[in-house]
Amino acid sequence: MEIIKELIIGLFYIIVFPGLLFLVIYGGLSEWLDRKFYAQMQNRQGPPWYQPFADIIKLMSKQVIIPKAADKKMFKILPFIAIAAINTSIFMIPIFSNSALYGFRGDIIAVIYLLSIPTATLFLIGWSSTSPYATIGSMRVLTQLFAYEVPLLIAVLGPCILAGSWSIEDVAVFFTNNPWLMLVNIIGFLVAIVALQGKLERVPFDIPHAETEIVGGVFTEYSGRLYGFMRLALDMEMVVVAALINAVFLGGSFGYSGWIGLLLFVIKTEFVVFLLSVLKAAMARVKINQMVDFCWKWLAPFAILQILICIVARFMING
Amino acid sequence: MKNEEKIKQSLEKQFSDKIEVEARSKQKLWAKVDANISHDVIKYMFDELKFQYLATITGTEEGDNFEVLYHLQADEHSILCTLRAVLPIKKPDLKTITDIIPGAIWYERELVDMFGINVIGLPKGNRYPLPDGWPKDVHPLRKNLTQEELSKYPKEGK
Amino acid sequence: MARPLRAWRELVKNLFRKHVTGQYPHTKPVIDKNYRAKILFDANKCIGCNICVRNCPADAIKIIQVNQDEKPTEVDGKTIPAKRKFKCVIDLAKCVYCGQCTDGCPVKALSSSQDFELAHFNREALIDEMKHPYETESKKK
Amino acid sequence: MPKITVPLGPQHPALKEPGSFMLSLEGEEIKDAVLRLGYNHRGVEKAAEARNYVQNIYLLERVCGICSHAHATAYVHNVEEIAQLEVPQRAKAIRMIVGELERLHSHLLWLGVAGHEIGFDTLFMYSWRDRELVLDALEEISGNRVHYSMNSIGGVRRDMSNEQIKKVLGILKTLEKRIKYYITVGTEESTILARTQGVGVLPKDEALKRCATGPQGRASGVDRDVRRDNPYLLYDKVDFKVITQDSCDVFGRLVVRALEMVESCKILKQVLENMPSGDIAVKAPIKIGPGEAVNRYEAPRGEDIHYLKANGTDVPARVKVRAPTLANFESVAYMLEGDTLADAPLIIAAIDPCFSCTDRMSLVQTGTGKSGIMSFKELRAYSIEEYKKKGIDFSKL
Repeated sequence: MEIIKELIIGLFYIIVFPGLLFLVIYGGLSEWLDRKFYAQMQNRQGPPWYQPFADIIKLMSKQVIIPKAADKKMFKILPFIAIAAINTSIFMIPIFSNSALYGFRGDIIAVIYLLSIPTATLFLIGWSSTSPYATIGSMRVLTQLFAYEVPLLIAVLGPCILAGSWSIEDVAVFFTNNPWLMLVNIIGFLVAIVALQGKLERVPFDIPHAETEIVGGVFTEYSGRLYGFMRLALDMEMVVVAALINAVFLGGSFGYSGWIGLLLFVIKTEFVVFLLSVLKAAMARVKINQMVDFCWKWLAPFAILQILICIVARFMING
Repeated sequence: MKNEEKIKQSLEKQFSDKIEVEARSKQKLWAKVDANISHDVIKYMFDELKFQYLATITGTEEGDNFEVLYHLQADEHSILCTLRAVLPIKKPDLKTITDIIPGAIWYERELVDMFGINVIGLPKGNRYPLPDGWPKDVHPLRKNLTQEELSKYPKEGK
Repeated sequence: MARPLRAWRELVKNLFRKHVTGQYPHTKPVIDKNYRAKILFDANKCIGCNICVRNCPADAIKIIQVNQDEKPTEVDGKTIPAKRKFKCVIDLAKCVYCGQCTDGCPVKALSSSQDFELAHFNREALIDEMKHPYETESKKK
Repeated sequence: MPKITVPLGPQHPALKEPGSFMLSLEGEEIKDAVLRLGYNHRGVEKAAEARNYVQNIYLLERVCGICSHAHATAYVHNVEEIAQLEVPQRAKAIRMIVGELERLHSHLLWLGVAGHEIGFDTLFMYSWRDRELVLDALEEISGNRVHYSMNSIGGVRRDMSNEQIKKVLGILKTLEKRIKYYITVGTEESTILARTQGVGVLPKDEALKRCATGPQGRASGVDRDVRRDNPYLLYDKVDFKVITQDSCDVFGRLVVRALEMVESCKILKQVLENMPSGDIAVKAPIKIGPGEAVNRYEAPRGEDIHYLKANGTDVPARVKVRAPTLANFESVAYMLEGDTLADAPLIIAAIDPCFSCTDRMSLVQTGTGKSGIMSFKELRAYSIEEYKKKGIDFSKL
């Protein structure tokens, strides 16, 4: 009986909360808010709240076309690998309270690497569909990965050094106890927001699927259900990274739990989404060489500067 | 009309009775030559008379002749000179002017496709504007090409 | 001077402005009274001069006489042939709505309206037949 | 690195119209570009030989959706020259107003498209929103948003009332503010600068050799504008500058177009404030000619040249149309080579291409001699047969 009970609880975690269902619903709503902000900033009306769900439902009912030259198994399985990786990473991030479901020492590294898996699947998707547009798209995915991943990782390390722990929970608890120290991380926060724009492949770094250059990029050959899952994965990824930023830079739930924790979580993650959409609306897409230049010449030095500041601050706290 | 007269005189001096030049209105000059010297005339105009710009090439049919109209312009006094080259339909040979002005290439391809004028020395490339499968001996802007005429040709690819 | 995020002020302002787009079938656009759309025909005015047919760039308009069978009337011993009556058929799929027919009409029997919602699933429904009252009357008889 | 050939067109999200560019890539760099045009050939020139002079105004207007007034006016100028008609001053002023409004709407459209090509959708939405003001003005003046049909042989079809003049002046005031905003954003936003500066370079001597016209040529320092050089309508009576740039790149083209909009506003104000009074049209004969005429018109995209030959009947003997895009195409292949794939859509968009103008179909099928409208079923059967020749069978779908 115990085993069955544990199994049901485990399945509940994976499928309902904080797993799949929560991510799908909150991801859809976040996508809607992002689109609504974007539309409003462009003086447009924007979609109704159910639009992302309607899109997904429509795509689920459409025919799936797999190109003859593509690797069929890879082509079919990759979207699910991306979803599984994102779903796993949410278990280590605290959501409504300051404790995560399966937090352990060093989970921040695990989360960063789990979040690289969707990017790697994007590369494989492009490569296995063999169309010229998708091939160029996947080349761009990899190039871009090497550009934004390092600044992002260094930026996230800053708060960890300050808190003196490699666990996301501990970082969140540290900032709950010392909220003023969040201001030390302001540079790191901005670096992380810009790098995330690359991770989530949005303007100005939506180079891997720049529609005016390479049609759909890596997604060119995808259609129907499989494309729907891939879009879902990107929405879920946005929620997970927003939650990560919330926990690492914005002090988690400030020790609250329950409804207030929920409210704080929603406000803070949507604030991150809002910042992301302002960046998306205010810039033009850059070229891949300019993107790499920018990440290494500007983002990475600033991230290192942040680490220096954090180390100095750490000594001052302890001293 | 001073500039127009100047160009007119220098053209008549160079090519004497082989060319007819007429200044019909302000800033517009009309000249008529035989097709075998049209290349030389254009070369002279570009080299000596400071003409720089080819607006377009128009092909027309006049009786038993094709008339190819080069619309040329000199930036200095912006006079549009229309040079008319006359060539017989039976032997429609014309020398390309892409060696003088490379921008003429699309207009000359149009002459080839639409009139069937044999442009000698035209660089190789795609057809313009007709599709690749279009019959080689059908030229849409010829006056004798009517709907009935066109229906005689077999369907593409058969 | 290159500056990043040059457009942000306008973006933030727009967050608090009313959007300019509308949802078309629910909110109708404002059509100017000068707009040229569907052509209207006044059968009582038409004299059958066919200027509109000759000048139509799209070959969309037809003027057809409807009273060939009408008998001439006799007044004071003289036979007066019946006044010729016409109907107008416009193929809305061919019409380019240039309004040349309304301009050229010497008796102003044709005019432009502002009815622009003319799309249809059925090609036959696009043939707009504007009958002369005589036709409907003679059918009733 | 192996070469990849990437097709840009005939169907591609960056090109809303059909034209094919086969790009050979080495990594991201374009090594070679092969152009193929003619997908949109509609035989307008042949069709014009079967229609009378009045019908041809509307046919030639439909050569292009954006510079419709340019083509119609150039054609009407030719007919008027042959028939020796004296067009009233007021008609000339109204033609000019519509022409300059058209230039404003075309340049705003281009700005939006360029913004979209570089992924700056906000600029696209803003400039198209403001373009709507121009379109509303045009709708009120002429009765349509794009195919104005303002011209008749010997004048214009509609007069402008004083209220309309006032309204257009009001719209110009708003537009001037907006254009200023676009100039600041376009010349200062760092991502736009990064995408446009040094991209698609066309040096002056190449531009001259390849006969570039319009903003494309003027951005390479070719100082050529028909409005100033061969003034038509009332352009010799208004004061305006011809904008040129020496940067020879896409950025230069952006600046030329943006500043040209300011000049257009200036011209419009001068004309609207000093509208000549009088008739708007003179009566035109049905039969024209014989004679021939060639006329040019500075369309928003460059110089538009029309040739007309009349033979004394009510149909023309030959109509030749050369739209500005065709003149600018020869330089595209030159500009593409050496740039990156990411730049290709922008370089192509920077000449403001209009393929339908370029390839000016009455459908004639060889073999059957049938002409007219193809039904969906016929078109489908035709396509299936075409693909069978290429070895692909779609008949089971």
